[in-house]
Amino acid sequence: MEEKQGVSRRSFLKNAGVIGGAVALGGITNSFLGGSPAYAAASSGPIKIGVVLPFSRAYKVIGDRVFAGLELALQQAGGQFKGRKFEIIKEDSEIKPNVALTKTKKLVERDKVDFIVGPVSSAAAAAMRNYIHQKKVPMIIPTAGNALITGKLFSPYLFRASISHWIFAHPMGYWVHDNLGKEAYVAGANYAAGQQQVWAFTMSFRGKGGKIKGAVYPPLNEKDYAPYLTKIADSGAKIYFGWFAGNDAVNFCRQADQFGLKKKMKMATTGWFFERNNLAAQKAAAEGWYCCFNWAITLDNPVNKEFVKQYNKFTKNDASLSASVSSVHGYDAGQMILKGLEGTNGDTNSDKIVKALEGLKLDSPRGSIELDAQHEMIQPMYVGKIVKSGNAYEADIFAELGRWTTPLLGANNTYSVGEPFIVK
Amino acid sequence: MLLQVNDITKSFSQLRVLTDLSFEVKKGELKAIIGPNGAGKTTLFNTITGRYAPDSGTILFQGKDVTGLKPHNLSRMGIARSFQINNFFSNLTTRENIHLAFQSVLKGSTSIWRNIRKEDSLEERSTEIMEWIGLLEQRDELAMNLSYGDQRKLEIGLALGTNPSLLFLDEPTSGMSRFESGAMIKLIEALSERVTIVLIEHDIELVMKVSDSILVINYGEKIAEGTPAEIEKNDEVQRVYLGGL
Amino acid sequence: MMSVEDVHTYYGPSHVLHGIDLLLEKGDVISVMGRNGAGKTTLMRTIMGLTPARQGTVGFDGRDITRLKPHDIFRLGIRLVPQGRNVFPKLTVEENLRLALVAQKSADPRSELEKAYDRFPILGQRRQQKVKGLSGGERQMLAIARGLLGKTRILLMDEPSEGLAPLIIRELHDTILEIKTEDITIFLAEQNVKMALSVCDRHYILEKGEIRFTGTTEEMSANKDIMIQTLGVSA
Amino acid sequence: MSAFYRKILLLATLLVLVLFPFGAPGLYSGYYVDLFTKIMIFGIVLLGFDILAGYTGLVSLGHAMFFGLGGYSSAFIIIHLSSNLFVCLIVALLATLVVGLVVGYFSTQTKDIFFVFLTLAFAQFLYLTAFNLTTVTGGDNGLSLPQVTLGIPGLWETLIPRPSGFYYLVLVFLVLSFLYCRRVIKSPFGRVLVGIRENEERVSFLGYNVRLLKIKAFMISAFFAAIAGVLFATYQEFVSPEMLHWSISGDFILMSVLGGMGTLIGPVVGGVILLWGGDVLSSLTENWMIFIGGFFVLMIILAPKGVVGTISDLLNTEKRK
Amino acid sequence: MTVLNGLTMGMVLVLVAGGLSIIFGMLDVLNFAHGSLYMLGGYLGYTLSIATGSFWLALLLAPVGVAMVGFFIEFFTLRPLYGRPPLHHLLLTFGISLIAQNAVKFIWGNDIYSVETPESLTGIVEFLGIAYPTYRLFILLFSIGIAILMWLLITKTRYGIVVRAGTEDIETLEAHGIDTRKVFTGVFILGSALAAIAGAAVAPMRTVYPQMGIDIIIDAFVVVIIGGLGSIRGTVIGALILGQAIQMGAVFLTGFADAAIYIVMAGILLFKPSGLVAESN
Repeated sequence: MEEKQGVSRRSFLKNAGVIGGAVALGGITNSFLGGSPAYAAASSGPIKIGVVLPFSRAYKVIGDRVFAGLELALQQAGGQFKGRKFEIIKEDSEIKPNVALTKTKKLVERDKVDFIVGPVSSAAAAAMRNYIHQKKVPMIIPTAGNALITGKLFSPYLFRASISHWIFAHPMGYWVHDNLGKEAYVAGANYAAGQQQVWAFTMSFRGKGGKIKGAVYPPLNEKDYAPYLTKIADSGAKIYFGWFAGNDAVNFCRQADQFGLKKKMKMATTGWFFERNNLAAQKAAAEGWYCCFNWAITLDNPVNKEFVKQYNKFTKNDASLSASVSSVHGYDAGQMILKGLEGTNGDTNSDKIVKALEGLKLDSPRGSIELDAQHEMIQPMYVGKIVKSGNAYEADIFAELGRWTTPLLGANNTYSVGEPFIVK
Repeated sequence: MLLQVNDITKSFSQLRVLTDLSFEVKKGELKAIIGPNGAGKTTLFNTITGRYAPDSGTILFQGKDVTGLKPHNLSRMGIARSFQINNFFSNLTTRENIHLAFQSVLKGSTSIWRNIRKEDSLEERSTEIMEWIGLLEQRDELAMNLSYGDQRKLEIGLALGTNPSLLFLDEPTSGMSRFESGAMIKLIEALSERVTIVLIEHDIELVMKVSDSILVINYGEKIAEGTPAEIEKNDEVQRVYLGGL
Repeated sequence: MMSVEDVHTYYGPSHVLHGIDLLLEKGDVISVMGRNGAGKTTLMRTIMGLTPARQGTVGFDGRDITRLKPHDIFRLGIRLVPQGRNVFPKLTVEENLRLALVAQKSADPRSELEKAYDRFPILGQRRQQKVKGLSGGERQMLAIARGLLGKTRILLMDEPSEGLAPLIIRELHDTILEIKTEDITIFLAEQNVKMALSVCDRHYILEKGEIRFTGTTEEMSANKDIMIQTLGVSA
Repeated sequence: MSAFYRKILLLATLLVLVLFPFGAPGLYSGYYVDLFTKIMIFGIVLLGFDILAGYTGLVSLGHAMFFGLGGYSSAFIIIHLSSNLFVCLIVALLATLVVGLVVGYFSTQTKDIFFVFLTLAFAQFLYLTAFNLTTVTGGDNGLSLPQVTLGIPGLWETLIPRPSGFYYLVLVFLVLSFLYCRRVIKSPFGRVLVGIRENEERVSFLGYNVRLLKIKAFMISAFFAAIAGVLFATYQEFVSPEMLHWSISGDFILMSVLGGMGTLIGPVVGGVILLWGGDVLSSLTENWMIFIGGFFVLMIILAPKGVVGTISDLLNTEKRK
Repeated sequence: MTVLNGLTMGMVLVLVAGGLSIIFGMLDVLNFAHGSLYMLGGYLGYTLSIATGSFWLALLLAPVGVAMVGFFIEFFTLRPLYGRPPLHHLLLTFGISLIAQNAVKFIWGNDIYSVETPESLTGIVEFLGIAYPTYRLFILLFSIGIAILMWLLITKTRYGIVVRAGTEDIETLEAHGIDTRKVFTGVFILGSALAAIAGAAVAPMRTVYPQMGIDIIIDAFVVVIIGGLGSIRGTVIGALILGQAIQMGAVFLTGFADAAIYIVMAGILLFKPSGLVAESN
């Protein structure tokens, strides 16, 4: 509707003969009407992919790896689709939601990108969501795990190539209950991600009759977990489940080891806690933890073996880009772009792309994965234990937990995932 | 009685600067306070004009107890002071300095809605003050660029700006040349026609000439009080003031 | 020994000293008198290098020291006993004294300290006390003792008698007379006319940054007018 | 620079700003309209901030508190009550009145660096509240908002078209803010503020209640930050604790110093330089922060009065020659 | 146990904030880059412990390296700025911290590093019915040791006298033969080394990552502010209070633990507007 109106207004102006200002005025009326500048698919010229990832500050480690994975996928396709080259435009989101949004606007309006790949932070994804929805640009999210992205914040133009916190933690609740014990102490970094992990775990763990003995939510970027570790150790629980990311994960893991927690209880967590660059720093402190993974370098399937080989070749074994789950998510994002284009036969019209991606099946290094109706990845989940392998520590995957996705939870698709889980 | 100071005492940590000091100032008189360096004159001023609160004792102004009131309250009641060390707004012009002072007694002195440039009475009165103290020609000069003598005048101009009924002047001639001092004395004499003045001054000659009564203090205690003639005869004063040995 | 020639000193834009000329010979005990704000302290600070002259020269032993840093001037043997007994209140008496020995590597700290305590026994008694608790007179003694540690050649004293009780001023007076016998040149800034006249041999009167008068004690005493005019006293 | 030329320059700037959206997307991408909207919103905060930091000399490291307060108040209003911009503004100003009075009252007890850190403490407290009260504020994931409307609630309302509609809305606010701030600094009140900056004690001896005036200045600048916060949140259709973080307060100070404190226009210029420059640089190189850091270091050493302060100094000395 | 935790955190803060406080007291400079120096200490400690194979050697050498960096910062950027308003110093050092943080990424990349706990200090010690990680106990004792060393340096040596005098009156110091510029440089170097010692010593307990400087600097500033600027005694008191506050916050303010330091700071400044050990002049 809006689009049509814009077009008719434009032609009216042209008829009136105001040719000089027509281009400019056309633009302004169009934007005045709030309509999207029609995403008329250019059928020639490069296919533009805008990347909004953190290339500075803390999450650079993730941003770089996602980017490497994405580049690898596109390079494997020869860097082009049916003669149209891929052009990647990088923007730094700095983990600041409003910066991510501004950069997205820049990519969409100035660079006229056909796809957006990004961001890492869930907050940034939430900030970008409305704009992406209005502008109708397909956006493939290679990390942000906020369960709401494919729930309350759903937009047909948003796709999650990665995984939600829910999928990570929920199956783990069942497994821990069945295999480790019935009484657990839980912990999570005090922000949405940590809270969602704990919440998803608790739902299944309790659902099976497990008992939560207590919970702590240390602040984000905590330097010293001593007070919390003391509390956990003194609780008498035999199982610990908790989740942190980045430095927090390394700090917590090492300090827990220093406080001898591993000797007192069984430790469980999920994927990003043991992202491989974290593991490189956690080292022996990580040994013996149980973890729910959607991918590990040791995962035994042919796609993964080939991926790891190609990836290492592509990055020339650069340690700062070492293969990690983020690389896989980036790689799959790239694969999704290719599949989408295949589906439309090279047409970059966003609605066509969305249609082409729906129900997509992909042979990913993590196994075979599939998009559900909410644009969430249905994916196989695994349980592994951290063991020493050579000089490094890796996950030893010993069980598969089946295929999972994020359910729609609660009435009206709104659930208070954010609520810090306080044990009564 | 315009001002009554009763038994005020003030100490800083262990150092007692004022001890049970009492005196009165009559309306219309010019009272001088003299004493050697470090006698406590400036502390006395600071205590009366609200910079410090006295440890004990009371201060009555026009019969009202004003002990421990803040400087801005005292200023609004009509007490103003100048400082021994220049204490004005160095980065503002002479005119702006005076404006700031006079503005405080205007209605809407801190209004956001008026335009300062359109306040006629402000300009008028400020011009009058600047003329009085002889700084009209230097009105657009930054205060910090004025000559020392002019700065001393500005110091007094600021105090005058608030339309006080009681004016404390802390060594208005300090550091001035003989010639400049002379002009300052004339200014003070003229001022004393209109307003009650309490003056700290080193220059005994000057003090003898202009004051109606003199209070002499040393080590924070009153050692003499009386008319200039009385004080001149007082041996104790002579000894103390000229530096004993 | 020390010459000050046509010195002009400014604080920011304000011109404080207007062409001062002075001459100090070895062993001289000289006063500079003047009212508050006349420029006495500025003169002291200019010699010490704390507020360097913008124009003119300060010479010492034939050497131009106008632009030297204060710590270099100190090393030449010029010592300032600052106005207001500027000692460090949170340091002990002994620490205040040792401070002046830090830069004098040649001096033997222990014997220097002993000498100071001999001269001012009260400081010896209070050596471990924080200066905060000292009386005004004691602080003045400390400041002077500090100025005399090591190799002192010229002692600049800025209004030492200010705010002191008469009895203490008498002590101070005696102390200065004692120093006078030790071959140390003294340059004393004072408002206390009696004090200045009784300890110094020659005097300068400073008014508004200019030297108004110079002469010996006799000449000074003979010229009461100038004292009344510039110092506001009738001694 | 004479007042006449200054006026011409200001009008010319205004004219450019008014015409700016017409150039997009013909001459340049519509993205710049967006960027300038954002910069102008910061400009509104910076104008108010200059009254406090530049004119009164009270440097607050907690100003993001009011920026975020404006943002969150409008988020709550839009989500729960009304999507009308004016309702948002009124509620945000009321909230700022309450918070500003409390914070202003206590902060003005202290001076200098203690003021800096006390305001920081208050702001961080608010930040952590927004961050940790996940159920209400969405925590670090923030809150997405529906579009804001303009008009009379209940009678007639319209969505604000983007980006140009919002651009002009913000421009109007910016111009009004500028005019008001200029009025403030030229008013008797403004003069006393300068007096407080120059010599707080003497001001109190002249009969002014310094504490009260400081609180007043604090409130005024808080109101501007809150208004900007409302505009920012409704424009981005998103609020997150980031808006309240001390680094945003730090940015305000950096922009002000860089542009020139106490010149009203200077901080805004500083905002343009940092936001625009940062945007350009961050697209060029991943290590853009090194350049920003180097720029600060050089500016502080060589031109401590900021861009506008230094330029006007240069022009003045030029004139004297 | 909780008290012990708070004590360790407090003593670590003494190490970090001690240098900041001395630098402020003497130079009147609020050094935002102090966090960066702490970070550099951590990184250098990491690299050196790998290169030399000895944590102890690294702990000794890292401060030396950072002291050199401190020298360059003081000599080339701070010197021209003495006497300027504190805000200028704050912004200058903020700029330096941006540069430092990025420079670190050039050299060490963005990864997180962990420094191995020296063999002799791994494990847990038990005493008085408390089981406490050995390394933490070491850190506690080590910081107390360094603090005592600092205290001795400040109170017993002539350099200490100079530094303490400098916090009171620079000019009089200069007039007593002390080249205060050199002293300034020396103090800045010392402060930098202290920050680096903290960074290197804490590295095996916490990790080494690019944000570690930014993460610590606000805490350090809070310590210095609530202690009363420039007072070393105040810094120690402030750090110990803050250590306990963080511990208490973690225990009692569930989900709001990080607000503890701000509550404490605001509370103290409301009653003591110039910090706990305020200078009374």
